[in-house]
Amino acid sequence: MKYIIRKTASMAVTVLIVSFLVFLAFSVIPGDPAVAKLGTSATPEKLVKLREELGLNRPLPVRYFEWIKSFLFGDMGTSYSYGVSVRSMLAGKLPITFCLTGMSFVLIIVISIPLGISAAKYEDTLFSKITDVLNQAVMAVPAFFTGILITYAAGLVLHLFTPGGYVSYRESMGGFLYYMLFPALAIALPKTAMNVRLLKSSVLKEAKLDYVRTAYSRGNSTNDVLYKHVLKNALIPVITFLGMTLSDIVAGSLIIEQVFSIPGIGRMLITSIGNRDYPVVGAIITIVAFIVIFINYIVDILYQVIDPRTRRQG
Amino acid sequence: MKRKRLLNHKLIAGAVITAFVVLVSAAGFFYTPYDPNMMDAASKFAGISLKHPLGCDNFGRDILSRIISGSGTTLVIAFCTVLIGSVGGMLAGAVTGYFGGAADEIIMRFNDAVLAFPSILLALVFISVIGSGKYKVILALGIVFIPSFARLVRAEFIKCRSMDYVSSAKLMGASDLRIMFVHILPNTMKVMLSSVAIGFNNAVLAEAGMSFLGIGVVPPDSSLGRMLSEAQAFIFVKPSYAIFSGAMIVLMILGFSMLSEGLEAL
Amino acid sequence: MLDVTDLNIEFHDHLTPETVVNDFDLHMDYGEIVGLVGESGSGKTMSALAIAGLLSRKNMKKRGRIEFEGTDILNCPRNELRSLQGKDISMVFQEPMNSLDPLKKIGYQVEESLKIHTDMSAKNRKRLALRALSEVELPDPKGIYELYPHELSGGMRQRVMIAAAIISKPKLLICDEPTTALDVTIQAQILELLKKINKRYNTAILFISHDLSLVRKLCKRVLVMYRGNVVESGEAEQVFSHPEAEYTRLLIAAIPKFEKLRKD
Amino acid sequence: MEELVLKVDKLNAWYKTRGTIFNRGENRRQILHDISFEIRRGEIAGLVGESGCGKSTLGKAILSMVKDTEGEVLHFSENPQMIFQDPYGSLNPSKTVGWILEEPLRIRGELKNSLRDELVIDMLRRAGLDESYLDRYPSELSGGQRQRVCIAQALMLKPSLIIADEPVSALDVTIQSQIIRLLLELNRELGIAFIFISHDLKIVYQICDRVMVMSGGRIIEEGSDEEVYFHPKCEYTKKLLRAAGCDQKENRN
Repeated sequence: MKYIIRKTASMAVTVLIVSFLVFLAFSVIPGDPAVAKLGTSATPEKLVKLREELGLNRPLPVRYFEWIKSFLFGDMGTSYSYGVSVRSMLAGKLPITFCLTGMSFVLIIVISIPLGISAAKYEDTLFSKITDVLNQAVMAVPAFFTGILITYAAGLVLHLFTPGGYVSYRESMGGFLYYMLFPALAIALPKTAMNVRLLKSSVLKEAKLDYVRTAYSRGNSTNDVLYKHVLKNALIPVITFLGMTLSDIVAGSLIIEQVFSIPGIGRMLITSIGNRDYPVVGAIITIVAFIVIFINYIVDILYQVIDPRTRRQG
Repeated sequence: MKRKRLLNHKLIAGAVITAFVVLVSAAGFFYTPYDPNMMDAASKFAGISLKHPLGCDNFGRDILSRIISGSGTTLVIAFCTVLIGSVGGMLAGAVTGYFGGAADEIIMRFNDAVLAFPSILLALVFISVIGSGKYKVILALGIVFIPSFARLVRAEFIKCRSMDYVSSAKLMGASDLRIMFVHILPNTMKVMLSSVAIGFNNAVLAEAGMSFLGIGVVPPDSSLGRMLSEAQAFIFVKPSYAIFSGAMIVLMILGFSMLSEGLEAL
Repeated sequence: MLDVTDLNIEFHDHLTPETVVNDFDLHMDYGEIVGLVGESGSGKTMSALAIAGLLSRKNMKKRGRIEFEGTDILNCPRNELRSLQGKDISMVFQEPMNSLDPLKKIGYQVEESLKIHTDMSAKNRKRLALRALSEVELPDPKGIYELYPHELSGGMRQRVMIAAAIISKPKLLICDEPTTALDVTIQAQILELLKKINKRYNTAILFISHDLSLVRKLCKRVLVMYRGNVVESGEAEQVFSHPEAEYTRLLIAAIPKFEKLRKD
Repeated sequence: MEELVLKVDKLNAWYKTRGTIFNRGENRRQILHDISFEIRRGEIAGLVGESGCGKSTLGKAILSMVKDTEGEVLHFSENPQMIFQDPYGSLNPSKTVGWILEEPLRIRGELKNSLRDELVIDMLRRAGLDESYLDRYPSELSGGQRQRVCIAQALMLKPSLIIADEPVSALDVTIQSQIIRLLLELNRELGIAFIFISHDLKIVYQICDRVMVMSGGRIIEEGSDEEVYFHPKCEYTKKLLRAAGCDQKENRN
């Protein structure tokens, strides 16, 4: 319990630091939004008036707390380019990106864990050697190139889907999920390869430790030793990796959306960077940041559930 | 006593691939078969031929020449990025790891916060504030790479600072600076070397990703990521363009990652 | 009970095969305590692992016979071997820090062999586990039952290991340097404990150590190994007072003596 | 009476157990309690006790390698040195033996190059090695050879006091006695005083003039070797002696 409280406090501190940095980056560094808004029609009087209207004349910390408060209540400001609220712009796009991220995460786990375990179990066999080589190769292919290759192979050659033919989930849930399967696969493949390798080496490393010999000496079968003792220990580094991966996937999906023309927050981010639409960029970055921090928090808690050694000292 | 092997097959394969990639791109600074930006309407989408070994793109530019010069740009960016990241990270990690204390805690908390993010996303934040272009990409990625190196060097320093040889150097009256840079630093080099290789890997990946999104290098510079995004538009007519430029990225990453693993296994 | 004849073990992971155990013979009766002495690399641990049926099957060639109550441990099928391990033959290892699964509660690890070999109810298993824990003189067995290995000291962990090894009342207990990693006073306590267990259950103990003086305290019979060969065997007192092999003499001479060095 | 080289008066030491931002300072654990003793020139004092009793911490605290201490440590000699238990960690793996031995002189900026070499070779020989070791790296040496290099390095600054923290417990039995003999030789020839920290009561008896027994961060018994080994006052000392096979009856005859 103490551990959870401490981790929660630490998460809160990180949230504060990160959001302050984002606030600094997008509200202060790019220059005066009043100047940007008025453009050529700016006169000193108009600027002062607008600044007062926008609350820009107040001290920085006050502005930060105002900003974070309204952000947490869902008011993320107004887009420079479109003049509509950032919230309404994001509303329809977040679920799409979440769905993509979630799908690829599930794919990674479903493919890599059984594969990693069998690669370790059948070490020194042809199967294990083939997985080794495949892993090394697949790992080296960046997700966006995997995406292009999938577009080409599955879309243009095999006609399994129409590249660029995004199906909205409002139109057809099944069609949407089927279309999303391909970009999710593109994101998942390199990470899956990495995880298979990690799990394999982790299992093999654990299998050399003394407690495994103890387990055998009590009459456990090979499978019992693997599933009752080794696996849980071997999963500890895998959880760390999956936590890091999850935040990588979020970033990966921003790029993959571009490859498969999916109208998620990734494409919006790129467009907004191009337009220098700082409220939108800031909002997206902050949301992604909060998600990443939250994932790390969950990973920390998971550790504590799995590994009793972290409970005492933390 | 177990004798460690001096070479392993991963190290050799990684070194060969990396050497090939580096040589090809270095040669590109002096000679490419064609001017990589020379357009030639007559050879638009030309196929593979003796004249154009990898064919031509939508503007009739020679793909081989573009790949060679694009790899050069990508590698230069990766090199500078890793240089900034490793030197900055080394200094920060050495100081925080050796001295510890409150400054260390603050810097590392900040570091952890930054490290939790995918590097490409952070670089995007920078780029969106300072604008894109070759040098700005280097700056953005370089800064973004500092924390990971810092964490690594810090961990090594923490490991070393409690070693008995450091205690005995202190007993003899060696200064902190001397202990940090003469006694401890050489012992972190092995770890540094393999993480520099993996740093190249990440830098290539990040640069390619950013340029692919069109917020990395800007024309007339061309990099592999940028070419891949151009090629994606013509994947219907000319898949080989995308495949060749992508393959070059894959080759680079493969080389650096195998090199890193090979070094680690030494 | 146990009859080992002409045991040979060769490693095959290098280009030239390496013999680690050469013509090892051992006979043990019920309730006997036998010591196996040698320095690191003498093959004593390898022989013990072979007797416990724990040698991995890769890169290794084994010849000879290890007969335990009529079962040939070297060549019997895996299931038959498993039905002995943890039931009739138990083992205690050197490193109490690493020999327990860090993620499982002490209770689970102590009663694991009951779980594998009997269809006892959970309640009965727990009862026996608590009894075994108090038998190895651990304070507060109920509390320890719920703890994890990292919450115990080295000596306590070694006691837990012993409790887990004796819970199914094995006929043979193999102890591989069980006290090397522990402080002297704890060492003495563990030796006492092993003696008690031997008396109470008539458990035969194969005690492996590099420390001749420890072996002398515990064992009636002793085997001295050097580079894979048994160079001397016999009654412990006899070996100690009239060593025949040159190597045994060296070993005895290397025991630090309780006398002044500076007056020589 | 020989002159003092070290006087420790009411030394207390604490380790910080990991605190949080909220309760800093609360979590400090006392390792040493009111330790007082003196070391005279040329004497070998044994410091015995079981693991965790604070004997290593005491050795470090004497050389101000422990941060949180109270009490007085007075050195009456220059450059007291330390020899550590693990010969693998006490030599910088990226430097040659020659470099390691010269380093103390470089730090002091004391000697010219030619004299430096001479001194290095001299100390190396004293430690039982020769100049062929100068260009070797620690990884090429055995545990015993490393410990000899450590001893040579400690000798470079001509100390009058060396604290040896379990210097032989990581070595093979046969090597152990060689190193012990070397220490004894240095004590006799150079008059160096030693604090010999060990858990092995027999080895301590072999070389020490005086013995201090530690338990729970306190020195619970102190006296000449004869007093402590044959007329122990504390129950704990008796128990230790018994466990180590040093009880009187068995070994006196």
